[in-house]
Amino acid sequence: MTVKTIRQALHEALEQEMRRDPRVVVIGEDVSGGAGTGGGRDAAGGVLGVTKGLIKEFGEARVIDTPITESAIMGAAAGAAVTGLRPVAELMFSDFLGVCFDQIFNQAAKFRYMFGGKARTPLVIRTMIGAGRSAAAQHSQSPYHIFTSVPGLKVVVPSNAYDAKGLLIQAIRDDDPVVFCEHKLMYDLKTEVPDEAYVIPFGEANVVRDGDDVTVVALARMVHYAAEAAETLAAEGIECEIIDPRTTSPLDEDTILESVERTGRLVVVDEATPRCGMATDIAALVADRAFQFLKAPVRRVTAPHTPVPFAPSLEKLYIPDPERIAAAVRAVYGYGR
Amino acid sequence: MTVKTIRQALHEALEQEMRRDPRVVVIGEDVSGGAGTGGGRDAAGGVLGVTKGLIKEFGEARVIDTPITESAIMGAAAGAAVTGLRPVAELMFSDFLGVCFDQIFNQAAKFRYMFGGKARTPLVIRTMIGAGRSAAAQHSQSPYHIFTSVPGLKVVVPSNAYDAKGLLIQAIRDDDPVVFCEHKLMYDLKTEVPDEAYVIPFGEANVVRDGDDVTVVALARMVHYAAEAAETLAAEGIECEIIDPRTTSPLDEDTILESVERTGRLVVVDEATPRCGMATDIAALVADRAFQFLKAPVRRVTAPHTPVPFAPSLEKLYIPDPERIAAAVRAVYGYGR
Amino acid sequence: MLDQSRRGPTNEGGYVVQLNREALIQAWRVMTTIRRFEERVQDEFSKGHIPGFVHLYAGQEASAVGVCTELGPHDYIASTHRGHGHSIAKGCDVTGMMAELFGKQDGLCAGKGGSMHIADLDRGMLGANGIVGGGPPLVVGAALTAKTLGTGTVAVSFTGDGGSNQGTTFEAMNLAVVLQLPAIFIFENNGYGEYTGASYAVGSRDIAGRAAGFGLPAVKVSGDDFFAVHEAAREAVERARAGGGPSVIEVDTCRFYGHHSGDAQLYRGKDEVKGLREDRDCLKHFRRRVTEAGLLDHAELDAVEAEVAGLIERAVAMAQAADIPAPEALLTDVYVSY
Amino acid sequence: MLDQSRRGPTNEGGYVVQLNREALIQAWRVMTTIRRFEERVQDEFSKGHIPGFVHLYAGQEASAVGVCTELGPHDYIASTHRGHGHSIAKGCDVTGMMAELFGKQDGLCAGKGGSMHIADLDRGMLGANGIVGGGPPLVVGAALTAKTLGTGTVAVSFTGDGGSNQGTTFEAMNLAVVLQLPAIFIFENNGYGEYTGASYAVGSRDIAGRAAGFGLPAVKVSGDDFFAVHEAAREAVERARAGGGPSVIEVDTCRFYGHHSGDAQLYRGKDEVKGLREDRDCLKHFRRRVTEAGLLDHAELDAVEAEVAGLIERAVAMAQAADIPAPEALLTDVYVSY
Ligand SMILES: Cc1ncc(C[n+]2csc(CCOP(=O)(O)OP(=O)(O)O)c2C)c(N)n1
Ligand SMILES: Cc1ncc(C[n+]2csc(CCOP(=O)(O)OP(=O)(O)O)c2C)c(N)n1
Ligand SMILES: [Mg+2]
Ligand SMILES: [Mg+2]
Repeated sequence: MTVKTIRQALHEALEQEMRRDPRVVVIGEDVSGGAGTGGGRDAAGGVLGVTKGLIKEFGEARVIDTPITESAIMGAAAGAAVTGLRPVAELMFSDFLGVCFDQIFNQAAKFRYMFGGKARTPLVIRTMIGAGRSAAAQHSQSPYHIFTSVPGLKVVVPSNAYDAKGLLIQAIRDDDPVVFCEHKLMYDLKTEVPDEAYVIPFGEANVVRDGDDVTVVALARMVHYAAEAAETLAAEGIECEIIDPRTTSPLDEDTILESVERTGRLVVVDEATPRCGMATDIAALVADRAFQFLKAPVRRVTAPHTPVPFAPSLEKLYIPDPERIAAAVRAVYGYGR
Repeated sequence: MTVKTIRQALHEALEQEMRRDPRVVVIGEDVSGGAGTGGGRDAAGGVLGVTKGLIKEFGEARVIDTPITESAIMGAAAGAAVTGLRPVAELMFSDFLGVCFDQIFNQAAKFRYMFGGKARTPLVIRTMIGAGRSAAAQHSQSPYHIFTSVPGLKVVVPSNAYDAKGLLIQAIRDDDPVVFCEHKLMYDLKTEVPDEAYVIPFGEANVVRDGDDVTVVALARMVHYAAEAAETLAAEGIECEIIDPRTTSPLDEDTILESVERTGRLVVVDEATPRCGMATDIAALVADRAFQFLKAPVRRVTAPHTPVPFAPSLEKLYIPDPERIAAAVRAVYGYGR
Repeated sequence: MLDQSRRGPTNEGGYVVQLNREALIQAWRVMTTIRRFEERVQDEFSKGHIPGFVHLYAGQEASAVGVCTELGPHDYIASTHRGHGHSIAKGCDVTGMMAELFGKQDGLCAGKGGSMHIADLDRGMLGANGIVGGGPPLVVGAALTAKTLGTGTVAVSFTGDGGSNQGTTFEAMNLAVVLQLPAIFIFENNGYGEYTGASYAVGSRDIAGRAAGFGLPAVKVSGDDFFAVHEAAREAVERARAGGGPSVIEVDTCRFYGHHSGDAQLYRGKDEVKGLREDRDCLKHFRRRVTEAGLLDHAELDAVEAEVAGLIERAVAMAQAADIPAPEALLTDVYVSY
Repeated sequence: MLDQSRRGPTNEGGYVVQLNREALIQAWRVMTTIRRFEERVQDEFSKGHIPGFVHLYAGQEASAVGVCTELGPHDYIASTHRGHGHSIAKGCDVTGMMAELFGKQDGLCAGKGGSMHIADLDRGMLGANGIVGGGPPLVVGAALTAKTLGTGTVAVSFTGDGGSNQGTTFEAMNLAVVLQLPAIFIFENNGYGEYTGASYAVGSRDIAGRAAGFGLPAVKVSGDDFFAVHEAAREAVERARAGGGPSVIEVDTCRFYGHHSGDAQLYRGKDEVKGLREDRDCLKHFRRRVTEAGLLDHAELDAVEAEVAGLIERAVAMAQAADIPAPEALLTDVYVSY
């Protein structure tokens, strides 16, 4: 057991699964880098270094650099998955889903159903989400709500290195297409991570903090902001129960519902845009199935209904922060008292 | 004032706006049809005949047939819109968004914000939604939730011919990009439609039926199923207030909230899939802003979390029907009594 | 893998006899099966027995069969919305196909896919596709599997003239070239994409020429001539199996029906279809070639036709008799596990 | 429209003097402005004064300027993530650009877009683009506007070698050919798409050859030579304005910095950049050509450089001094009305 960053945890998961199963291949733009250059291969290892070094051990047959051609990458990965490989395809930024979404949502996600249960599509799509790097409107989005809405896809949104490794290994061993979302600001985040391979089952939320006053469901990077807010609130005598769903599809509805049955109060924190998103999804779930326990309005803390602005000063206002989360919790906590 | 089908109403809207403004052009696959064939032009007029005949009056310069090339169609329409035309682009089936989504959500929708308010993108994307034609998994979807979640887009989901004409004219005159969703089973639906041009402002819901017991928000074709259910329920002494939002972005929140303030009970009916959809969006809105008035759980009647099946017997089970809507209303009405 | 025993003695020379008697009879059987299948589907569709949309392949048989004759059970193909012919040529069960079109539980896809999603992975059929241009990237993937696992198989995409203009198709060709994959892209140019002429929608002189620019061998053959298609396919498949990378074949063909059943075909020239059926029927052409060359005689060919007629008859009867899917089927097969 | 008075007497012949003195000095001024701008941005970026990512254009100046010299204020261009050079060449205000990179309210996009989204519609600059392949379809649209309204303008897309493999780019070329639009597709082949060589990612021999297959004139020119780029652009623009349809120009060029500022450039050969700066500097090349031909002298060129240095200096000072956007700006400009 050693302390590792999310980057290391992801790399380790890939490395261990590629050793374990020769059918696992990595494909994408610059997953090794340097193809056809004077500097030679492995010049990149992904734009953030997650796949760096894999080509040395597994060679170009299994660490496949491609042109800039997302539709062909996702389609090739989907086609390879139904014919015997277990591809881990990289969609560098989730914002690029617009140039390849068909292969993901109409092809890979629907094969099994359209073909009457005959297809298996063990495909993992690793992709980057998140604002906070001044990467502006086309490199900062978190469209996991779009993937989550697609029947046939599974969606993972890890918040720490331990989960990242176990969930990625599960994704690779899973027989369904999985969209694995990595937050661009969290790659260097460290936690204790076992050296050996292990899996974290999908659909099992992680209760990050226990509390009886207000349930706070938070995703990805927001889990950490929620935890910060919880500290402040604890000092004020408000105890938050923080739930990190870890996967949005399948969603661990029971853990969320049981918590709200106890607290009667819910705040959902989501870095993504507010309309038809995960925050509305979870709020609607609770407004239906835990209504009788609800003591206060279900509040959502999300980004505004705007593209992600470039200026750091504006981007800071765009992203939900511990203060806004705390304010929402206070309002919900104080409601009706 | 004559009775017209939705098809006729849409055609009339296009014809009148094209006469009124030479910058309005129609572009898409087979919007006229017959290009480069022995049979000659206007062989199609759109797969469902909405644009039939336009080329006779406006010529090829303004009724533009394209190859099968959705990314280029949407991109060309977006690029034309910011440079002086007011294109009405056709995305034959909304299911095809996967091959052109980037030009819609990263380009057209974000120009104005990314460019600091300097751009205007008067673009209309007409597209077909809906199950019920045994068109199977890739020709039956209703992904308006995806469009609605995108800041910068406006989304229209008309339920009758009167609204269809007024909303399409508004869409064409609107200076923002609009996704106009037409349900493939409703083109022959008739209502009284004024012969002259008129607009219906976006963000103004239509209260289809008044009632004090349960609020039912329904979209597109579901408005009619909700009305059927309401008839049955009225006979049982349950009065539904049916709200047709007509546009999902902007959404007329006030009309929905005011109704729930009176009824205290809400059922949302949406033909689309259940996760991160319009049903969750509206349920979450009410669970936050009308919580104190809620007397029962907010129920959602939607399609299941599955692709659309081909077999008519299964497709019938897939689509929400008046019986399921009535059952949900009864449950909500009976709750706590 | 191609069963070599099906090859005729090479010293006979000339491509007509690259296939021996058995192979020729099999090709005739498959082409005839496709033609009768489609004629019957048209018939059942107009009677309202088949729901949804059907896009018929009649007229293009030589393309699917000319190519698939060179493919073994472990080779893959991906098809289009007009997928019945490719499916039959790749060995899909005709009865299961018919049942699928009828939306029945015994259908090849348990009634969940229908005409536009017919698939049979066990037969190497990766699926018809409702998305124009959806198939080529998938074929790159099947070819990637073949190369990575060293299976020696090839993957073939069938795409139309309309689909040749789709970005996904262009990307697939480039990626196949970059990775030097055993992928073959067949472009069936039947002159139309829906109601628009290929001469309008394909900006370049032709599809093969445009494809050649991508850096892969591209030829254009007549789809009226089974043997021309077969010979081009044979070369492309051999090249692919030998590690020679991807190829393109443009097949100049024609469809005898509308874009979909029920299409009024206003875009057709006067008597166009009549002319096509007279002059460009690949079945007639095949019959003439093999009988004139003395490879097969009319009696043999007629016998096969009779056989096939019975097969289709039984398929329809079984499809009609079959049960509709159980209600539970609505919710199954979305995930392997969830 | 191109200001004809900027043309040199045609009887002088030879393309070098297709441009008169004023035009040559202007070209030099713009190329120098781009070079100094990028050098300074690199500097400010490494000091941490510029947030986000910047992709520098230094080394490729002759491409943007060679092409834009032929464009008037009402012609349109669409650019890429590497958009500073194109923006300056199309006449965007350098101070506003610098302020944008700094994320300030006075920025060309009010600080909301940043380097990857710099745009100025009043100058015919349709925007840098964060999506590789995002620009070409937009240019088809701008060209469609020109043709439909008969404005006589043209639209130009700048795309990289990497972007040449994107499906959207292929589709845009085909649609421009089909509709015979005044669109010009420039492919700046700087040898790399991020950290991958163009020789690997472009499956065909070259980009121009592949494009030619689409049915439009495609030429390949050296981006080291402003005059070669300009001459090719002149022909393409004249053809487009005359209704002759779209063209492609592949510009063989090189970038002096990494893919983005901060790129370790492990993919570069030893001393590669050093060699490029020595042998393939389009500014040096321009200076040599015009001085040897006696069209301009060193003093004139130096004077322009001094001017430009001052301009950049002031731009940075103003950008630094400018205010950050007001908090309310977060929520404005999403819609014209909502
Ligand atoms: C992405 C996409 N765009 C449009 C359509 C609608 N559509 C279905 S078939 C077809 C024509 C295809 O033409 P072609 O590729 O020549 O195949 P053919 O029908 O001639 O066999 C079109 C436009 C679709 N299914 N998918
Ligand atoms: C659709 C998409 N895929 C990938 C990227 C990431 N990316 C940004 S620039 C770039 C390389 C582009 O190469 P090229 O087109 O040659 O332009 P250059 O950087 O050389 O100017 C890549 C892969 C992106 N921004 N958009
Ligand atoms: Mg065709
Ligand atoms: Mg490049």
